Amino acid sequence: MQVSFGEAIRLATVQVMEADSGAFVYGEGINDPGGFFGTTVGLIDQFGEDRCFDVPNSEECLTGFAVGASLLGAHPLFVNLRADFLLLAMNQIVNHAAKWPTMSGGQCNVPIVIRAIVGREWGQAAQHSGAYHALFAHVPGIDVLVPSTVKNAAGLLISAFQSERPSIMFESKLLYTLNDDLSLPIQPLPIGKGEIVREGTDLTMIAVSEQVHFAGQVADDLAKKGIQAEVLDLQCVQPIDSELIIESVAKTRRVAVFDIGWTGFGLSSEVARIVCESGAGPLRSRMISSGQERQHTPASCFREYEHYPLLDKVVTQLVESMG
Amino acid sequence: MQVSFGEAIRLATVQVMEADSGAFVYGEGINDPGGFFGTTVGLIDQFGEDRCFDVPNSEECLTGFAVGASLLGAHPLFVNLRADFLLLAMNQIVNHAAKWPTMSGGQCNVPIVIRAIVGREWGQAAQHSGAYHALFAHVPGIDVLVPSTVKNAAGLLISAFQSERPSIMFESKLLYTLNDDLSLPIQPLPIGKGEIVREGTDLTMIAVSEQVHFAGQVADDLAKKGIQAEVLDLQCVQPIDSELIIESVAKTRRVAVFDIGWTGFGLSSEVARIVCESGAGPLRSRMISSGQERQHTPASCFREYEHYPLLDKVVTQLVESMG
Amino acid sequence: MELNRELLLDLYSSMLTARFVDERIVDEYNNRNIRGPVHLSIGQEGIASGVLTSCRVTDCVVSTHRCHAHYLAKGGDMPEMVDELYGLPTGCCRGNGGSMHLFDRKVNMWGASAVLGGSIPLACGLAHSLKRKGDDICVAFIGDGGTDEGVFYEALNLTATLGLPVLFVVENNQLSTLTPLSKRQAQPDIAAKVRGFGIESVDVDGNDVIEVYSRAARLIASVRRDSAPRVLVANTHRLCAHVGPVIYQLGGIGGDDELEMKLGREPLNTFVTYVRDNCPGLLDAMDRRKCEILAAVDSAFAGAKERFAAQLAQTNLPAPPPPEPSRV
Amino acid sequence: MELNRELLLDLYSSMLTARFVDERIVDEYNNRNIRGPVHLSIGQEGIASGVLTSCRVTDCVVSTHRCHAHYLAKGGDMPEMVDELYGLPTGCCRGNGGSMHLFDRKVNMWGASAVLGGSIPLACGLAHSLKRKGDDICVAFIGDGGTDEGVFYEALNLTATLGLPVLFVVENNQLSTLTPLSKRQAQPDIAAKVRGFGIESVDVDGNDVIEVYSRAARLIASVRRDSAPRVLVANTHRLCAHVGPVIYQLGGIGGDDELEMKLGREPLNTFVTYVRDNCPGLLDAMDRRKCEILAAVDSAFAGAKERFAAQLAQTNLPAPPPPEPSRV
Ligand SMILES: Cc1ncc(C[n+]2csc(CCOP(=O)(O)OP(=O)(O)O)c2C)c(N)n1
Ligand SMILES: Cc1ncc(C[n+]2csc(CCOP(=O)(O)OP(=O)(O)O)c2C)c(N)n1
Ligand SMILES: [Mg+2]
Ligand SMILES: [Mg+2]
Repeated sequence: MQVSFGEAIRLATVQVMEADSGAFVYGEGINDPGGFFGTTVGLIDQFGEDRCFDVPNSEECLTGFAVGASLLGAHPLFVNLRADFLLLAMNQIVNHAAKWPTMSGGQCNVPIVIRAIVGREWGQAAQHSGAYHALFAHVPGIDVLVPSTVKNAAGLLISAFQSERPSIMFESKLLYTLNDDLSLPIQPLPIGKGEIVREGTDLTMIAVSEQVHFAGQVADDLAKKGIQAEVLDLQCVQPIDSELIIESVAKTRRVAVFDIGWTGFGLSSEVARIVCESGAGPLRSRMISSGQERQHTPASCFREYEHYPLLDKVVTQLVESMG
Repeated sequence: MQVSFGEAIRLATVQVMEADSGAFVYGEGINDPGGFFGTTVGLIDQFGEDRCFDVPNSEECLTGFAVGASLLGAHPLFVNLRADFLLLAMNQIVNHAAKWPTMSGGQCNVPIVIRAIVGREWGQAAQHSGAYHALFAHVPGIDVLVPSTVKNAAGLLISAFQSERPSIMFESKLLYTLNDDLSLPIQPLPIGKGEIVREGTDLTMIAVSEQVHFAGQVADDLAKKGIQAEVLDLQCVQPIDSELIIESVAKTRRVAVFDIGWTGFGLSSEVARIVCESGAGPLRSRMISSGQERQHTPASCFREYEHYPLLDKVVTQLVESMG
Repeated sequence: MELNRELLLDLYSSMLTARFVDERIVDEYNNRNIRGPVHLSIGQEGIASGVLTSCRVTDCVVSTHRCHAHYLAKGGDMPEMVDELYGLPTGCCRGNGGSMHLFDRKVNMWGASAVLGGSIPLACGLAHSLKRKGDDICVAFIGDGGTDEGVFYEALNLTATLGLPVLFVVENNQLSTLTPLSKRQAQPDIAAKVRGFGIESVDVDGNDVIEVYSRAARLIASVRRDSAPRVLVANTHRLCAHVGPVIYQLGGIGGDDELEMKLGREPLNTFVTYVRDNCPGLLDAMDRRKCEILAAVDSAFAGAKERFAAQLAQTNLPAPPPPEPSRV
Repeated sequence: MELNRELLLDLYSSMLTARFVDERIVDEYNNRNIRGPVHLSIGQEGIASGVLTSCRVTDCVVSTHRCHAHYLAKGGDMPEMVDELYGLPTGCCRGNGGSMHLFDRKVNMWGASAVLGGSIPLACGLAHSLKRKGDDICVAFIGDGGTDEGVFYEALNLTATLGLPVLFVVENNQLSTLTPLSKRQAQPDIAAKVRGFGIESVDVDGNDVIEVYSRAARLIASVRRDSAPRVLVANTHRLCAHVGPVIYQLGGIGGDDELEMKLGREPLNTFVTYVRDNCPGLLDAMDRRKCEILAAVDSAFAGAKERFAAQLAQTNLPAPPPPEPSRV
């Protein structure tokens, strides 16, 4: 069945809700006909207001609400229109969702799922374009998912629901234009496992979310220049698939990271740590980190364009770094 | 003059408040006779309730309050008894304080200072021991200070007040036992500059906050084994002194990081990125990252003891990594 | 409250400027060169104009994602706003802010947050600084959706406790995107909640600019006098999509009858009716103002479009993405 | 409300257990083997005991940094609590929680947050899950300091809007560390604020366990019936330091007269006076209970201290740091 990225998420949600009466979904404006990029369309009709409901704009309380509900075995999904709004709920996510299982000495789990859309294009500007997965990946106890395809978005969402730990799934707005085959029932994907999406020997390119597709373009361009890049799609940044990274870098002894967020204290940094601690290498070339420029996203289309990685620029940078 | 760490912070605050009538200080329970480890004692008496005042427990609003006041030229200092409480103010710090200057196209600055104490020892447990500097260091537009001594705490605080950017200073509770000479008037220290606190050729140990002292002990032990470690005190993690790091690592071609927080997606990661991107090296040994265990701090004294780096363990780890 | 000719003309001009700018945005939006989300003020201009016409230029303002009318009524530079929408370096925020983050320091418009409730704490701080210097005040606009957020109640308590000169203006269009207030607040009387915090709070018909002006003027005078906060809850209707270039429609919310009722009570119509009934001698002057404003809007958009085209020619910007459905 | 013998004895035992445990903590604290901050419940036990004695074991509870009395009154395992204070693996949280985070799933004590207001949203979610299963409810304790936080108001609105069976209990000791309520809330009538949200709210003398019990029982019955939230504001006095082993002192807050007044009205004293005046026949049974509780507390501490010593002997834990000044 050919479905869109949004539809895949919707189907995964439906599959879980049909199987598990403890699963429910809520979000601010969830009744919107647009249905959060199609991901929540029809849920109310199918499951009733009891299991899919609109809520006041109160992110902090709504996040802790999920935690509380999950303590008694429910599987809540809190949908956020932008990842930027998670910052209002940081105290509940970090100080409560992530810590309650430990603080209680193992007396509880917190099987909640949070979805958050990462804005890009069409003037999202500084407060609607945040890709904050690194913040959550820093904190023990939270699984952080960054799907890149119709298939892995659906599979990861199923796994997040099945997990006993809190999960946050970051969805780049650009991915909603994707369409692909999806067979039902959707199979869960292992959380914390990446995938080699293109094999190569000269350079390991580690990517997440929509940057997996960008990395693919970069690899195409490099191939034309005789450079064979291996592209890894991490799918999760916490747990992160260190093994896959180390194995690939041990082979290529070059590494580049393609992130949707800022590079400093981010995914690039973490990949570098994994590499340096592993003793894989030593690297033959300088590492290249690609992501949002280290500034706040400008609204202007002219400026936004340059705020995100540009194909030619990245290819040149990579070629230069390889000497 | 011999002063304590807390007194040094107090003296820096007084010095700024005397020179700048726009500087003011507030915090929840600031009137407490303990005076936030002595750092705010007597400010009300000296400057009046107008410039040093107690406030309701409303971290989010109080943080934006600082931002707003600073737009009109004030220099507010918001003191937080624990860094964990900053998570309630994340939206104001990240989405507003850090972004307002850019979003306005340069029409404003946000010269606010936030102080936050990092708990440790005596059963602080999971919600009072957070060292969240890495979260803020990820975000452009915020200076993140992590002093280690009487002198640099005082100097950095003066600089933070003078800066036109928002600054957050993380103060490890362990440091309050320090005493050292401090000469008045306190001189500002450059923000973003680290310091070599011990020279060596075999290994670069990069540390912040109280871990600078721990790293010193490690270096002592290593010296007994004939290993000469160079110890860098970063003092700031954002901006981070890449130049200093690269220069030292280029010399020693070994690196270890001593952080007060978790290592993943943290300072260790960022140091690794700086090293990998610089082409300094290649490293002769696996990098070692030392910090809080990847779990939430247990309350128990038995368990907490093992949650933080232990001298013997780290020394052994380093020696082993060096082959 | 003396409503002299000049004041009436100012209120009218202020509303009409916001209206014409927003209508022109709609006209231009299909060209896909205003490349960003637009949250129009259409139907709600009476609040911005009524409140801010009674302010000094030295009073400060902060706003929300729906900030066009606030920026303009505070005296923000109109051509710079239009340039900002086009993403130009000559925009009020040099292209960094866009429609949701209008800012004009010259007139003490201190910005707008697209995070609900986000600018409310800033208002508290601005007021603190103002209080230390004189009797200027800060006006903080917030939507009814913003009053779901806890920070609004923190701010009520903080301003009441520290004595901070803030006038909170709740633009109550009873909608947060498509979610009605009644689905979000079991007790939908926002003013009653505010009074629980010991703060004077007044409801007003936000579609009647004259009533808004006079209520606001009285409240602002009180805030100036005693440096204590006040809250004005202005009830209004959003006559446009939540976001996007769809105007004079209600979407799923209400049918034709309701639309007709709301159009009949929209602030410009209400105002013109008032003038026709009470001071028809003003109509000529109003027409002249209308022409002037139209000309100014024409000129601002013409200039911006020209500069946009010139800028575009210098870059290899890809074609804009296809339009997303508006959220009515 | 029928106050039979058993009930009176239960209320007494419940308060006395909390009191004796806290007093014993003070006695032991100087040995520096309870290595963590302690926020004692002394003076405030009437609230925990009154409210939770009127709950079912299947009702859920969440609490704050000052959670000793809540844990015990909900039926939390006392020896496991003492072990937890000593950081032992046999503690209720296996040594992970400590004094501020007591948790006993067996009796539906779902934990305590040391972040002000932090457990309040959890109560909303617990109540949501309970509502889907039956008529159990959730009790959420919060201090007056916690009601400064915006999340409290978000929770009031959320529970009222979704119809969630939560009884919020505000323990109003008028202090947040040393900052009085009057310095933090210009309008200090918390119940009035709550009513602004359309929620029934009742003030009660928290030092009178019988009054707390009967008010709470009525409110809980209402919450069960209609799945709508209620708020009980229980006024009380903290007869100990904010944190640390200092008891029966007021610190900077008030002089000797005030202390005497407050000691006279503390809940155990109030209760004993009531019994003496109204049902002196109970006094003997109370004495027996007292002996039993003392013995249980003795045994819990003796066991914990033994296990602590054994554990300590197996480690090379450094000596504890010197005491910090208590914040009275
Ligand atoms: C913290 C946060 N949550 C959610 C949103 C998404 N959002 C944008 S506008 C809006 C509706 C706001 O309603 P209201 O405050 O009444 O303003 P109006 O659009 O009616 O003018 C919502 C929910 C947001 N911007 N910020
Ligand atoms: C979010 C947050 N801010 C500040 C603190 C520091 N703090 C700990 S207890 C306390 C006082 C709380 O007062 P109240 O809620 O009335 O509880 P009480 O101690 O009186 O029982 C404060 C300010 C905190 N723990 N969490
Ligand atoms: Mg609205
Ligand atoms: Mg209190």
